[in-house]
Amino acid sequence: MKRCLFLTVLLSVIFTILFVFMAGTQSIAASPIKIGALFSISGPAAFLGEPERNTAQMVVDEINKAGGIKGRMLELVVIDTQGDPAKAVQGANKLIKDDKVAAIIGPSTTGDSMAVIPVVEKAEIPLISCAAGSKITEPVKKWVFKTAQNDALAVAKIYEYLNKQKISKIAILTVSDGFGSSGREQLVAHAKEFGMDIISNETYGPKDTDMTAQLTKIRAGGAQAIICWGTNPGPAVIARNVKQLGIKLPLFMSHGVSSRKFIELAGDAAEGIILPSGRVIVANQMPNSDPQKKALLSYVNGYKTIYKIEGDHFGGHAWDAMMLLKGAIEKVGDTPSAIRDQLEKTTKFSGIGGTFSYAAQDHAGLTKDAFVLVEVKNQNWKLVK
Amino acid sequence: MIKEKRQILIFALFALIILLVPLFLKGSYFLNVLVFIGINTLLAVALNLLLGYAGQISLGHAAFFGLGAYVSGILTTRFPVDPWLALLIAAMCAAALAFVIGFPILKLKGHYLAMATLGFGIIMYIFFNETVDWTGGPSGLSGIPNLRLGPLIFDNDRNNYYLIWMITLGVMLLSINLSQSRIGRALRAINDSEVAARVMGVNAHILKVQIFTVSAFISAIAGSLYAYTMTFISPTSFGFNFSVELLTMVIIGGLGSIYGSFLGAAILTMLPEFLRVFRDFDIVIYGLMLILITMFMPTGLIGGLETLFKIIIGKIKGSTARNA
Amino acid sequence: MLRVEGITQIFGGLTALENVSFSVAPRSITGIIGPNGAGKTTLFNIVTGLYTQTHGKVYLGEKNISFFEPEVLARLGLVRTFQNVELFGQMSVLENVMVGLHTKSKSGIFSCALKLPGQIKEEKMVREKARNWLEFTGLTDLADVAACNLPFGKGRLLEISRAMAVEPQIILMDEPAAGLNSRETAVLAELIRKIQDLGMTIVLVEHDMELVMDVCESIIVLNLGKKLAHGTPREIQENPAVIAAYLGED
Amino acid sequence: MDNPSQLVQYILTGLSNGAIYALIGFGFAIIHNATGILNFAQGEFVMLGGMFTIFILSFLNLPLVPAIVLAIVLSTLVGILFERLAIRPLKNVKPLSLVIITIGASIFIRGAAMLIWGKDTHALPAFSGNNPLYVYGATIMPQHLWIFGITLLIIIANKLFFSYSILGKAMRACAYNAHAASLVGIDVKIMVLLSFVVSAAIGSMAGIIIAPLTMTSYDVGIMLGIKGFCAVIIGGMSSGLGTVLGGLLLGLLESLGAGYISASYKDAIAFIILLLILFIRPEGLFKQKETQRV
Repeated sequence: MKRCLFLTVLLSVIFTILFVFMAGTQSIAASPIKIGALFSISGPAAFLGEPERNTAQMVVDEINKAGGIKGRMLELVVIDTQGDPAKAVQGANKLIKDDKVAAIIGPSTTGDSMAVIPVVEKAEIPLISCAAGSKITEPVKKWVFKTAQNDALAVAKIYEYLNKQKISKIAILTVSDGFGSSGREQLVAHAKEFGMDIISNETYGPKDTDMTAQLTKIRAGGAQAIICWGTNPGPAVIARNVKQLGIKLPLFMSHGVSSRKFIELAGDAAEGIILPSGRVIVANQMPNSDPQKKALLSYVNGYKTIYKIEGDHFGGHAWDAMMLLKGAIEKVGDTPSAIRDQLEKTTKFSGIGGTFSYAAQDHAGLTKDAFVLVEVKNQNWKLVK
Repeated sequence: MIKEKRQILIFALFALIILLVPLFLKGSYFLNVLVFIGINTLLAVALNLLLGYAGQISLGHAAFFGLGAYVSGILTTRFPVDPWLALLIAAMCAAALAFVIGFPILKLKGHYLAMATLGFGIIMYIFFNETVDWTGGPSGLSGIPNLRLGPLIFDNDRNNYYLIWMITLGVMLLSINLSQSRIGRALRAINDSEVAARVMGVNAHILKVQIFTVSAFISAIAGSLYAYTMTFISPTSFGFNFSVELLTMVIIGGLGSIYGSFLGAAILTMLPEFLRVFRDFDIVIYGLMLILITMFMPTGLIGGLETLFKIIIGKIKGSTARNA
Repeated sequence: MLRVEGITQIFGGLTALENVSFSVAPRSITGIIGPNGAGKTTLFNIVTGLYTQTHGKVYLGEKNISFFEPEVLARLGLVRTFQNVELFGQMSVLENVMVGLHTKSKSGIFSCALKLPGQIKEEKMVREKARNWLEFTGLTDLADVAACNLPFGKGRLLEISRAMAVEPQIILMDEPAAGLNSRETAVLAELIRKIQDLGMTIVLVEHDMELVMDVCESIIVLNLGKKLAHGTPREIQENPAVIAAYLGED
Repeated sequence: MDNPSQLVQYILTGLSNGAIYALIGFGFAIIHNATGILNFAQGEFVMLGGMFTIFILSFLNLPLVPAIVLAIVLSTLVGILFERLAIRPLKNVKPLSLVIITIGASIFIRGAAMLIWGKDTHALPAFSGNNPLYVYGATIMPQHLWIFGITLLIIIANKLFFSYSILGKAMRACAYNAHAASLVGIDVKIMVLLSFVVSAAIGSMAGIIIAPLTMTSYDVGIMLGIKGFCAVIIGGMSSGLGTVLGGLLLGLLESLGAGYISASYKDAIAFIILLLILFIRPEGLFKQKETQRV
């Protein structure tokens, strides 16, 4: 008897929860302009998805507070892809068919983006990816744009600097996930062009907690500089391991760690590390003549007021995507094809990631000037001139 | 005999509903969700054969799913192999691998089996991740073709729905048949008491290896279908987390129940939708569901519903009897 | 029929059985008795292939079955029941017996899944035979009950019917009367004789002396891992060493 | 290109990581030896230790030592809750259900930690500075010495506890035969609870002392837990020297594998060895073979 009652209660609780949530997701009003967002808010790539979601929401709220676009409010429908391509595809389908969004921003990772591309191409909905992988827009897909800088641009920035320092023998140490493997591909692909000789090519796992073995091997290899490609916390561990081993070689990181968090994690070991980064972390060190400065300061200050932490350039990708969309919708309204055509006509849009100029043959829209080199000095970022 | 007829009736009804659903969902994104539910049901049924029937745990089943997806993906993108043939080769590869590692692995019991399968899953994941020249590594493998059958191309939700659900329904039917047969009884006997089953002449070890192999075969088919549906695959979909998700599907739905596997797959596939309101909570809810259902509803939601149904029927009968 | 030669079993440093030899005549009923810890169940576990003995050989007829696995022994016609009743709890009584018929059928995993005609025919045969065995032990009315819901005494009977379904030459019963009331024990004694009439050999480990003396034709006494005596019930009852062992124990 | 100091560095790295694995492995062994349960949530205690400490340091502004003590107490409390709420009420104690429940608990604890503390990685300050020590041209951090020291301390404490104290002997008796233990008047339930307490305490302590080196976040528990498990399997489920040897061996294999074979496959190497040991010597490398009573 008691068991029966218990079963009834438990079952009914479970099913009510499920149905209430299902009902809760059904949208009622249709008048606002809907923008879809696919971000990996949880899972291994949460470090990308979370600031992106926060930023996109912030931008939408700002726009709505200012009266929307031509009097119409924006509504952001966010879906968490968890970094799983299947969930990204499901999410994209829902956004397109159920929410009938005018455009989609995201996904956060290259993998999710590649999975979603066939869906948006078929449905003819513009997508502005926030992931870095160059294959997202190479070759150009009609409906797909991106705001994150190609890894190749960051690589070029480091290699140029090394050329200036007359360093040509390098060791690379990359993380074995999507971010690291894309960086590794680009580092290897562009080495010849800059006369770089990759002496050691090592990897580490995203959950590894000690990289002294790889670094010891690198030290024995005789490289003149180490380039590490990864996202927190791995590079912080590497910075500390380098210091522990007493390796005196210059250490370069990727833009994957260009946030205050890295300095916090690596502590003293971060001193002297150089990395390519979007301008966002050195916004107030930029000269006033810099066309991006206005956007950068507005983003940085806005983010800090709302979320109490500093915005990073990952969030910046979402800011750029939202602003590009806003610009397009203001001009041509909310039909997907009109938005797409307008996006392609974007020129000299100064955002967080750089100054965008899309064209029929270029849906990435940035040059290597999108990156600046920064160095960690006194626990702070310092622009390398 | 009556029981058997009722089972056929239930299955026919289930199949009919599944086949009619698309008519009511024209142009809805929900059809797409149902495609994924189909793939996950296939996987959950495969795992259920091992876990629910034979009582052998696997924390590495995502590896077979991934192997299916990658073999199909690699054969169709890097070699001019027909997708259907690739699907068959993929399933065979997974079955062969399962057969080979099944012999030593299924000698282990309980916790040790769980850890060994987990280790196997992680090893396979590392290989998917690191053999970049073949699998494309962490950035994934794109450009996988769709399946086609004569003029029919499986590149939209409706076609994929019918393709995947036809296969899933077929596997469900075969699994139900199996449970009512000599082999199914022997497997359930192993689950209840391996020693007694062996004394009755059941070669428990061989039978476990066989069902492990079959389970891997079906999982790899699911993996191939997934690759052809998505046209893009990357290792993140085949890691430890997905193995646990599969386990959760089977347990929530009901160990040993084929319809339970469907229910579990459906709930877990749609859970992120339900939880839109409470973002980030899904991982906590997975954990809680696993604990609560194992503790209080060992036969899963299907079992719980069945018991409840029986009790209610009993009550109604009881009260009418009293009234008469 | 069954011959055991020089069985020794050592667990860690403990000698559970030491050089035990005996043989069992075809179509006989043999009882193995002895105080707790005498090594009776260990002996059963060795004969049925669950333990691997340290030394010694076991023969079934002329065949050396010393290191055979239990599933092979079942096919050769040697089965057992368990002291703590090892039923397949989640399955019905009928299905339990059908598992006993596993060796009598041969459909593979594919013909089972596809329900090929041969398998359907076989399934029908298995079901029929299983019903016959239930009738033999008087469990027909309980055919569709889940085994875990059976009362203990009926569980014992089910275990015996399941073992009978294997159609063995020899059946080893581990304390079949433990936990049974006197009426149930009488039914059991009757059943054991009926099994013998079918032409099977029976070996039982038992504490219930009344039952042993009643049904057994020959009795083996174990004490502290050694064979103490082997003879007819009368001989055993009069054997001074046996009396000493039991009295010393009590 | 090879030189001796390189090898020394691999060995040092291997040993210091190995000590971490061993420390985590102890937690598995203690619960397993008292209850027969393999606690898949063990890694989460490691995570909780580190996260609690960081949380206490930054929100309550306590000094390091009281913060550590409080963190261990809090993690132990989680261990107690886990045992009382999810293990003790269990009637159907099949190994399969236990595997699933501990997996469920691990997911739940991890999820809760994520909701409470967010997804960020945090670093704990090192106990005795960040200046490396030099050994034959190779280096080691002072924090590693803490790890070695505490591992040693725990082996000794374990040995004393299980061999000489009444409580320890009672716990061993429960592991050997719970029914018999209850007949001689041992409260089996208390012993099971106690094993969770000890194991959670050791796990969280491991999490705290490694946090300055490895950093910590809500999801560090999975991989560390699995590595700890490998250590304890190689060591044959002992809560003493076997597991330490197992952990050190695993650490060495990993760092030598990364150094001389391939860093990408170092985890694969570790797991292949785990599988081989499970297949060939499931009783562990450092344990005498025993015949089990059925």
